[in-house]
Amino acid sequence: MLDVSKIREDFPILSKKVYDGQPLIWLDSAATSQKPRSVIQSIVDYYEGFNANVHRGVHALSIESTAAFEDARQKVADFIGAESSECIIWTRNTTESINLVAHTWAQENIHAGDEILVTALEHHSNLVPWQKVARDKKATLRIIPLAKDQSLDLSEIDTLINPRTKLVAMVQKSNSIGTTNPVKELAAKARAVGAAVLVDGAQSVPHMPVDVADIDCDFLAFSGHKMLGPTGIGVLYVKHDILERMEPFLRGGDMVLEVSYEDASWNSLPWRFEAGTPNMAGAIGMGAAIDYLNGLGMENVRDHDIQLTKHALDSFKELEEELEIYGPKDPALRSGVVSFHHPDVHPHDLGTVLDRRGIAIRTGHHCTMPLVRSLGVPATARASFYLYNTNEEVDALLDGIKEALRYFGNGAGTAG
Amino acid sequence: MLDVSKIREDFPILSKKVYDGQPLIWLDSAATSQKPRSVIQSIVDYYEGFNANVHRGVHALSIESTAAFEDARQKVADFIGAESSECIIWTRNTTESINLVAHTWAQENIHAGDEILVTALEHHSNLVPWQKVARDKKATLRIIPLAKDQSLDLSEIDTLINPRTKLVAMVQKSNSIGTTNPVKELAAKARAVGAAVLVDGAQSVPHMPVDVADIDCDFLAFSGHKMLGPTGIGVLYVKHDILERMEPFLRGGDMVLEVSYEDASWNSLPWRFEAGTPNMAGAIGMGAAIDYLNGLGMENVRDHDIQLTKHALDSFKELEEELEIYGPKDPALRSGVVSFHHPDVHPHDLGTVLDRRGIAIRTGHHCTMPLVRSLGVPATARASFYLYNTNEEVDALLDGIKEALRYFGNGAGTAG
Amino acid sequence: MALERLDDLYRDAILEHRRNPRNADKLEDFDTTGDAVNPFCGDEIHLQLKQDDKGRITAVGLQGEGCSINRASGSMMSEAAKGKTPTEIRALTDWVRKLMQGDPEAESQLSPEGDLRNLFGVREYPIRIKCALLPWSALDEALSKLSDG
Amino acid sequence: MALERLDDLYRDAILEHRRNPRNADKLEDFDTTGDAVNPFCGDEIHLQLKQDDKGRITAVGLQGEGCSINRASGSMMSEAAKGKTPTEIRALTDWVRKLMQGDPEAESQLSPEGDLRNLFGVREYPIRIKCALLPWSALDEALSKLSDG
Ligand SMILES: Cc1ncc(COP(=O)(O)O)c(C=O)c1O
Ligand SMILES: Cc1ncc(COP(=O)(O)O)c(C=O)c1O
Repeated sequence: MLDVSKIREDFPILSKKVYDGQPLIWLDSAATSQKPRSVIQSIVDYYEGFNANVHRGVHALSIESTAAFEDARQKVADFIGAESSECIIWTRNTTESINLVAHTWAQENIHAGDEILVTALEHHSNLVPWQKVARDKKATLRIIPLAKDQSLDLSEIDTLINPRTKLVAMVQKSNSIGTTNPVKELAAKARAVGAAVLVDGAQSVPHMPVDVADIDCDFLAFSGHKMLGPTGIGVLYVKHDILERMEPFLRGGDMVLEVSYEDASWNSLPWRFEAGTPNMAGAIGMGAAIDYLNGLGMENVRDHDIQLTKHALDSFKELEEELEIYGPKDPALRSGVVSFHHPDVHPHDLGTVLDRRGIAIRTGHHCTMPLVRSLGVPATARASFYLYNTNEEVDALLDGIKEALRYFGNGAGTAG
Repeated sequence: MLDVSKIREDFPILSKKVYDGQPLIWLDSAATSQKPRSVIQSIVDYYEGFNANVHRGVHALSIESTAAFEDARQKVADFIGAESSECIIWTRNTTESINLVAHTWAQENIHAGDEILVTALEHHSNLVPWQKVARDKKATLRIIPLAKDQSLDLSEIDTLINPRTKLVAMVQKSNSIGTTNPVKELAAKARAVGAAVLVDGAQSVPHMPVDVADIDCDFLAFSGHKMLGPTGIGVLYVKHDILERMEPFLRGGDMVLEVSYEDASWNSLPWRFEAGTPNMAGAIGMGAAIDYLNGLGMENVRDHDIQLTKHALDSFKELEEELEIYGPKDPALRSGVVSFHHPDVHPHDLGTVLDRRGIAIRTGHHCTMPLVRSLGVPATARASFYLYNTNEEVDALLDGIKEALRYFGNGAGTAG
Repeated sequence: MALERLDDLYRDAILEHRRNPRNADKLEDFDTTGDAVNPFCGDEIHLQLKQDDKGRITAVGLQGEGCSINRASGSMMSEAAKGKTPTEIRALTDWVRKLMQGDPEAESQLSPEGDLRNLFGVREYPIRIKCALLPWSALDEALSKLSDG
Repeated sequence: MALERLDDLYRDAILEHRRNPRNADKLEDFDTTGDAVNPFCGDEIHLQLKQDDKGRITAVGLQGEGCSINRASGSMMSEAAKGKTPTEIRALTDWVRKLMQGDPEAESQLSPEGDLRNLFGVREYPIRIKCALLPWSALDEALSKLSDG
């Protein structure tokens, strides 16, 4: 169990008032999470105390910053159960992590006639890069479809995962509707046909225990900013024996061993994949975020999400007849996110009404345009929860929705 | 003229003591600069006040963060005289900026038999990416050689820049020895044969006025962390009519307009080139850094660099017989950096001795390995200056060198 | 009460247009059409225009999908366009765009255009400006297709 | 005075070995060779070893380029290797590596290895540990090439 009122004190922004005195109710953590004081302070400490370019510096500050930077890498490795910190590559965000795989591993390993399999739940960042790889390589992009409740329809999975499948790239937890996918089971099926497995952990790593050894995936991508960490820092985990054989992506300073005017050789892992000055403050802040999460325990973080989701689904029953809520009904199979649509109130109008009450939700397609289209609505309203949210905030959300319905709701509809 | 003692008060780290009470003397700004309080505070303000994912958010914080983020972009555009903020792409660092050009523009525009021209002064980040493009495209990489004083030898320039030349990629200010190259003149020659021009501004943009319209370059790359800004934020400027025709690089959220499971179309400029959640805090901190620099005036920043360099070159005359100092002697043609070598003291040993006196310099190849090799030494010691450095610090450097010479200098040499 | 401030955005006229959008029927007989989509919101506008022999717009048809702001803006636009020449409409569009961008001169001319003045409140919600302008993009497109355009 | 603390790193023995590196002449007659480079520093080590018929190292040649730590470490190593079998040398190398990594057990065995104990101070300078270990990499390589290796 989390002591949420104590936790909230750690987040300076949560005592902020928006407009004329509305307390901020942050229900947009799936877009980006807020940051505890310890993370913000770690960045200040870095800049005020030991800011220096990492690696090869002979002076005190560079030694200190290198140690802190590599220490943060080790924390990430431990957090996701990686075999070694050599498997952890710092990137800007999940999107860059996935693109790195598309530009390196996929270039060598996807050939004409091969298949890449994704799910119908993917964020654009785990869809659009594979569209390009498929087109360039004359491979086929296939999609695991959805069941009626927007969980994956696995009835045809043994045809979808077949000997032509070279990569299964799948989101572990949908940012759009909260569904949690059985990635471990799907990874086992992928292994059985010799396919590689990429997991988009942008929403799962912040919200539940994730262990790459347990899932047995080859790649795991996630972002610092969604897990209490700074913006501009992301992670790509790659299984060690795959990483060893991967060509570098970006080229330049720090990723090289030896350079002549004609040619270059590569630094050892993981630096081979980190060209140029890295986001030192970002990595160190990410380490502080992991410390904070470890202090709470990821099981507790997940349980809190589930509890809030359950409370939301229960409360929303009141509007059952009018409000469409997407995703499985069982909070154990979907959590952290409640995505919904009301025929009488356009999501944007709802978002604006809630905003004026201090409640921040997201409206739109949540970077899952094909998914939202398949729901048959132009957009959804999405409330997303994290470790600092309370049942009272969920209640305030419901009140706000009801107010918006009173304001707009005359059966005028959103269709023109 | 800069009021340096006032400036120093703005930089919390400069009152730091290293080891047991040595005041920090930061002579490693070419690797990364220190940050004024206003930059650090802008990051804290962001996280404590309006942290939210940018673009398309319907709530107050997202509106505020989007405005601040795009405002910072406009500041960058104005700072370098870009025709529009649409020409400014946020990246992680200079290295990523250059790689972006190598992965997009160069893929479409460099063909077999073409030539890419760089200088012998390039940082690995503006050399290794072109080695790969040249290899992949069966183009030729050519090098503008050095004169005796490590300025560019332009005697053959009209052969080197010829109708086969498709790209001239050159550093404006060498991080390794401080030489400032005549990029405007070289750009004009490139234009005359129809070649595109990329300027590596990693050291020039922080240290002198740079105007893309005046240089008339197509691409300018630089890093926030070397110009008082945060780590993890860099810039690529691209001339508008070239950018319009460039294919996207990284793919995913935010850079798309419309996505189906099969296909995607692209967002407008500049967002088309920014996939995934950007480094919001980094961009906003970069804006604060530019405000700080504008407050001082870039002419004054440059003049201060020149003055310090002059003072260093004058003082070092004392060791003239033994100490080899690289680069042109005229501080107007080279500034901000003094790179040197003493036959009796290995740069690492010197670096360690200075470090114990609180003086941070860099030793090694400074990511210009081919250049340092061509100097005939295994490594150099490099002191680099910025707007917070003083003549007294340069004097302390000289004292430190003399102490190291007393300690090691018995003609034992560094060669085995 | 937060909703009170909302009334600046959602003025009665906006809510009324949203409930009873004008000129919503599709024209079967038209001289030009325009469409606009905003994939970010899922908003769509489809517009038909009919001219008389002097070029004046005599009939407008407007269908689509979108939020109140989008729909009210479109409905008000459809009323305002009627009886105007393309040149007059362009001037009007120009004024609406400037109004949204917070141009003080455009603001000082708030009176003339009937219900349209109610869009004024949208300026405070930058993210919603696009919603308000989408119908006007469709109108631009329709006019640009006219031979005298 | 800052230089006093430096003496922990640059002990007299280190400075002395740096000035007078042992076994610096290149062996013309050798059984195996090893090389190591650290391009980051521009450091290089070239090593030759000669064995007797029992496998003991009887002669060492060591040349290269590098900082004091690198050179002193190599010089001390060349002395320590002489008279030892490959197995004994491997144990010694192992001990030096552990010492650099701050292994407390290795520290408790500081006494036995003559001048080598003076490398102890390098541990406080993480960036210089690589310098100290470079000659030992060359030694590793040389031993690995021996048939009884
Ligand atoms: C001239 C020059 N180019 C490129 C770079 C690479 O910059 P970054 O490491 O920020 O990518 C640097 C900095 O080291 C530099 O000095
Ligand atoms: C499931 C999922 N994948 C990928 C991303 C992309 O993350 P980022 O924007 O940090 O690159 C997100 C976040 O928007 C996400 O929720």
